[in-house]
Amino acid sequence: MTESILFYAFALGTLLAASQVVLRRNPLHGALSLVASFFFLAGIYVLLSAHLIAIVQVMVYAGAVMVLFVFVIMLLNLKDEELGEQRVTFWKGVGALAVLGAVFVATRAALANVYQGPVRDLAREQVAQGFGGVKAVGRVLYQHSVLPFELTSLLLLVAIVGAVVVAKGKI
Amino acid sequence: MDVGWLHYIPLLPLLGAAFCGLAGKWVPKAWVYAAALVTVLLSFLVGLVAFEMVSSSPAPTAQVRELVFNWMAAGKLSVDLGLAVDRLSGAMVLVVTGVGFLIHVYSVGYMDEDPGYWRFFAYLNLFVAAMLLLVLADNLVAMFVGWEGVGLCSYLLIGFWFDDEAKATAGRKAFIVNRIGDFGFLLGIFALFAFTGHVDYTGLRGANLSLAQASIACALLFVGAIGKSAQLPLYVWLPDAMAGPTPVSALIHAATMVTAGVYMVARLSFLYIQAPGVLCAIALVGALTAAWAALIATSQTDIKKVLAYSTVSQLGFMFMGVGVGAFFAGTMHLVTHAFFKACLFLGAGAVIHGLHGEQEMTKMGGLRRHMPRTALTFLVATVAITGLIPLSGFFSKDEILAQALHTNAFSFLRLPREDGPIGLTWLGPAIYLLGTATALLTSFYMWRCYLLTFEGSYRGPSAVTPHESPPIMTAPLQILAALSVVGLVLGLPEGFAHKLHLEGFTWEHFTKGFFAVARGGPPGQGNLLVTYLVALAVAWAGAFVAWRLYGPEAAGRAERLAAQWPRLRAALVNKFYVDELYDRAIVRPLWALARGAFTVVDKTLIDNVLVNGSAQLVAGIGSLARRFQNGDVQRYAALTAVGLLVLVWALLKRGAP
Amino acid sequence: MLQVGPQHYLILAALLFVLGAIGVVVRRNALVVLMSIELMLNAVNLTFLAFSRFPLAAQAPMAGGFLQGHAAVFFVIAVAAAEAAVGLAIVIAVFRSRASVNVDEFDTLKL
Amino acid sequence: MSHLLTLVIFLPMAGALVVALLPRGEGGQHKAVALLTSLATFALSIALWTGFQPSRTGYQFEARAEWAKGLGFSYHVGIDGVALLLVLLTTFLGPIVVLSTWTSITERVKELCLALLVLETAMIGSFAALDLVLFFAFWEAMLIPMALLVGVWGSERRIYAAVKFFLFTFVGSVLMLLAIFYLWSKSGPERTFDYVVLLERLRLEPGEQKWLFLAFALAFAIKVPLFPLHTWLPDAHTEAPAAGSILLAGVLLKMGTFGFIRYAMPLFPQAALEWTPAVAWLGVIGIIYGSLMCMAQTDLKRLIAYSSVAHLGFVMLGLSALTAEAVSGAVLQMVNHGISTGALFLMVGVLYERTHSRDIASYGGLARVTPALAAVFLVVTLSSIGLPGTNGFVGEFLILIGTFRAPLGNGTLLAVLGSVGVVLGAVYMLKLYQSAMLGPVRHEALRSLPDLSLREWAAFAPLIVAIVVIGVRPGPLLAAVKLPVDEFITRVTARAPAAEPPRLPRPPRAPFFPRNVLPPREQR
Repeated sequence: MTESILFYAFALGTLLAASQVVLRRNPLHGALSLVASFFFLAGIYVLLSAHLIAIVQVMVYAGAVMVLFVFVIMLLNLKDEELGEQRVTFWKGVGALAVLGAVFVATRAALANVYQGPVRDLAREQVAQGFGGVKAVGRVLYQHSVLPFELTSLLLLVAIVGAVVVAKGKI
Repeated sequence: MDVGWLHYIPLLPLLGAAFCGLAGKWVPKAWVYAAALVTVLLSFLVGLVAFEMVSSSPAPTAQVRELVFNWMAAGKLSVDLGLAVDRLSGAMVLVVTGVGFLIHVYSVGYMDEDPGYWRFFAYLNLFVAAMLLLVLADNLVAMFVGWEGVGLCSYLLIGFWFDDEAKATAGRKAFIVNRIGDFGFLLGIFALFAFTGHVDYTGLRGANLSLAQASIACALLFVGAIGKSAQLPLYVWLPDAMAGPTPVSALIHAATMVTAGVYMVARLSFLYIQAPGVLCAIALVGALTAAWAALIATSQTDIKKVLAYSTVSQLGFMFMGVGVGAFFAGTMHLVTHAFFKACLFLGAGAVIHGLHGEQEMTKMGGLRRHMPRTALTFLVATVAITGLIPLSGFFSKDEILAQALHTNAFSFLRLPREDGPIGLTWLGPAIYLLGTATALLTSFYMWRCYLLTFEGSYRGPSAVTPHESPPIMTAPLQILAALSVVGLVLGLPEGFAHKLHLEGFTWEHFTKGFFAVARGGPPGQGNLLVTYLVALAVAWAGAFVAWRLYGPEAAGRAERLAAQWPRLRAALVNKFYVDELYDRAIVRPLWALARGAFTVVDKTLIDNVLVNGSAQLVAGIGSLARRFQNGDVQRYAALTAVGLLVLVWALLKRGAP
Repeated sequence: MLQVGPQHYLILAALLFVLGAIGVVVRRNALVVLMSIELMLNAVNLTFLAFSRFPLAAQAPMAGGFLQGHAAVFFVIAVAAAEAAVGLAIVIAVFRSRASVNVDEFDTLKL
Repeated sequence: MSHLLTLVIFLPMAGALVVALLPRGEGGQHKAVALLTSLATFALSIALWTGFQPSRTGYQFEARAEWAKGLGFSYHVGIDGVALLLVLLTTFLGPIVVLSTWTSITERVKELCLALLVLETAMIGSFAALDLVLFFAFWEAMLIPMALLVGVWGSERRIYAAVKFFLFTFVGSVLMLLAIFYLWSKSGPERTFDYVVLLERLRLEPGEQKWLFLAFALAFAIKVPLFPLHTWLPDAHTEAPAAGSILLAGVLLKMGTFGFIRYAMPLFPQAALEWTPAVAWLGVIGIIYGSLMCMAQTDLKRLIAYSSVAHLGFVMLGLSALTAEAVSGAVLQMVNHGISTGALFLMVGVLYERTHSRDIASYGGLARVTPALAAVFLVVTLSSIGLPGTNGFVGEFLILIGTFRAPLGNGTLLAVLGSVGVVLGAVYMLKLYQSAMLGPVRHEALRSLPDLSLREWAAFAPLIVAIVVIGVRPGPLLAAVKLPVDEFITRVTARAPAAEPPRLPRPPRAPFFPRNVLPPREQR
């Protein structure tokens, strides 16, 4: 019951904040809404017993990445007129409708063929193993996905170098 | 009899050519001369040994052979580079190397001042080598090598002074017209190979050919002879070939190369007698060419042109001889003609040399006083060719005419007619008449040539003083003139030779049993005396007319006569406009066709319409597709979303694959 | 309805994804587009986590069990961070040369 | 198992590696490495010649290594007599090509040497490959360096020419690739791309054969090039530098004819037999049409390019005549054309380097100024028009004599028409020679042209020697190709109805020579 209430509250918050991201004209408002949205999402993740991910979400996403966004927004310091007016062209409409349609079609199909079998709740089953905790996820990461994990470091390195090279005017 | 040294005959001049061509520019002049002359002389000596071997053998078809190496072998075809000396080729070898040597000697004097002398001797030696290969080859393909090789040398030597565009063009014309003939020759070889599987004479001799097969093959080979020996309709290159240095005209375009066609027909006599229709055509072509060229020769004023047309005409006589089945007569005329025509050409060369390059007979005259030795030899050779008194040319030419009159080669041929076939027995006498008329013309134009050049008074510019040539040039002339006289022995009538105990030296006796006999049988016996008398009368008549028109007392009769028939005169002077006709009818249309096809078919049709057209089609489709590729990322995203929608919908509708 | 099952999370993810996607398609501002992409990535993360908690299969397809979903999310976050860094760098670079962050003005790469 | 062939194939590639490691810049070091490598390759390939046993059937110097067993392709190389000659031709031309660039190309030398060496490996590999995938890989690998040669070091319209060359060739090879996959799918339970195995195993319906043959034939016909697919050739040749032209004419065009004799015809004998008349006719059209095109040209290189169309027409005519003489002649003619046309393009390169003009009218009277050059040009010209005693004659002669007696429908007519090409060849080549070399010196600037340098002599000398040696002693070459040619013919004509004796043209009007009046033939 508590879970349901929390879920609906977080979900509502997430969607509201996310819609602000899309609708707000000022990117700074959008960025702050996105931060809010990420916080709500972190809540949802907690509801899913993904404790580690929820923490990472707050620290990395809401913290690091969004700070980056905000920095850039402030760096560019866009004036109102520079933002230009928001035009809804034909193709944008088509695209938005198509997205809606695609997701709608997929979702409806998913709901129509609802899964009839027993739904396991792993969070309950594996409480003892610390489902979603640092230890459990860490074991998966380091035991079974160690190569992708190490490659991630490479990816980040490349991203750092790339970002520096691209953003710097002259090398 | 197989020997291992025959290949020296063509190889020695080839080595001489290589030496002169590669090193001649840098070594002293004397070395070049020595290399060129000695190799030909040695080759002559080797040839003499071989000739002695075959002529001392009692069998008329005895051969000295050498298989040098197997040239190519593929499938059923196997071509050897084989050489063979028999009575015919042995004699030819001696003529080629002998006359060739004399002309080499003469050239030492003639070309001494030309800076390209080493090149000249290289080409000349190369020619001798190629000609010897042509003569000695024991199969058609090897003969073809020599056949085209002499054509190449002819090309090189006609265009020897290549700075002159006209001379270079003349060389090219000679080569290409010869190639047209060679086209026939090649096809002849192909046909014989297809019919018999052989290309060597021995194999062909034993092969069994149907009449049609023999006719096709022989006709094709004869096309080659037409080209090489300058017969109607491919004779046009020979007069132009006079652009080359005069010794070349003497050696290649009078004595040796141009007679290759006659030689080939005689060599393949065993084949040609199987194709009587082709023989008939050969005789006709020969007779017509002889008359045609003689007519043109009467009105030329360039001394070398006169001799060139004379050569064409005499070659016509030779073909007349082989055409009527008298292979020995044709080849005998070949030999004697080599002597006196070489002498005439070299004499003309001496005149040109003495006049510093003047070739127009209108600017000569009275040269007998300035160059007596040349004049004498020219006179002897003129007598020989016209038959004024019986020297070599008289006998050989008359032999041909007599053989034509009595020939049996056409006796069984029939022409289809509505009211039953008619026989061709009248063809031999008709050819005889045409030949006799040509002999009249021959006598006329040769005496005209002699009179205009050596008699009367000098008409050239006074700045030029005619002078006699050095001994190195006159000595070959004298030898050749002597040969023109001595050559009469070859043609002595049998009975007469028997009385003089010269029987062994007559050509007829020498080649008896060598050539195949025409299918109609040997010629009938007629009264030789009659034909001799007719020939003498004709020769004297021609000489008399020439004397009347062009002699010292002519007083412009010739011009007045010409003025009465201006059209005929113009046609004769312009060589019946044949060159112009070929130019308009063949040469220009061909080039126009090439250019037209290039612009219309290649550039427009294939390249523009098909190739670039298809490229433009693709580009057109591309530019349509490009509308969607406007660089707007969001439109791409939108389209991706549309694609996603369609994909998801379709997948869900049909069920996942 | 009150019992929250996997479908609730999935519907939430779908809605979030739609919002993000619409943001990508509609907004001109490159920064907002990037942020919308982050939204879409989070929608995906949500599905991963949802299925990690409520697996439908009896047996996990990969070694490491259903917690591989968490590992995937971890990687997605890493990729998102990298993407944000490079993307923002590009935005800065483009802004330098074009003095604009509107994506519909960047079309020089077309054919 | 011998590694000699592998060594020959990849030695140029090794040289390319060395070149790649050298620092960029002037100094001739790249060209020196390229020259040495190609010389070494040639020396090694001599060992192929001496070790080759003409009396052995099958492929020699075979080498095989697993590559992708599951997919059915492997590294499998080996040569028969035909491939041997073409490999030798390639390695023979290699050093000459490098020499031709010595002073004429000074930009991007490193890349040039890389392209040349890689190209050489690809060419040798294509001739030696016995696996369809390997063959295709080498085949495509040739395309890139060649297109680069044209596109980077060419003259004004080089990009157009390079793209045209690339697209033409590529279109053909895509179809061939599809056909190769189809063959693979038909290769029995263990699928394979191995040519030798395929040759044994394939059992194809006539309908399949037809389409597969056409797919292969299109790829090769473009490369040959057969009329009317030839228009890329003049453009590519005109724009390419001398080195590119030599390789293009000398070796790459042979790829097409080699493809016919190695792949297209033996793999699909029935279809080949059905289509040879058409191919032969296209060959003859190519001979005459190409010659006519030559007559209309004013551009030196374009003229020689069109003459290639004519010469390759001879080769195709010979291959489709299906008699031992003609096919042997065709193989020999491939080599001959490589040598004489290679020499012609080398000559054009030498001239172009001196005058920077390809317009024939801008030359004239060079024989007076540069006698050695004119003499060499003459020899090469004579070889090109097939004068007996040069290599050109032997090939053309064998082709025509074999075609004349060929059992295929119009062999005689085809041979006659082909012989017309011999005449036309003399017409345009001698016209060219006269315009360029003879006559008065037409332009004052020509008077100061230098004659052949020692380096140019070094490039020409082997070609001239080859021209004469093959012309006089073609025997060993013909012996080397005898067995493969015989096998080729048996394979292609195996299921044909018994060969008809060559049909004679009808004798002209029977009554002209009534048989009954002929006297009996005399005994000789």
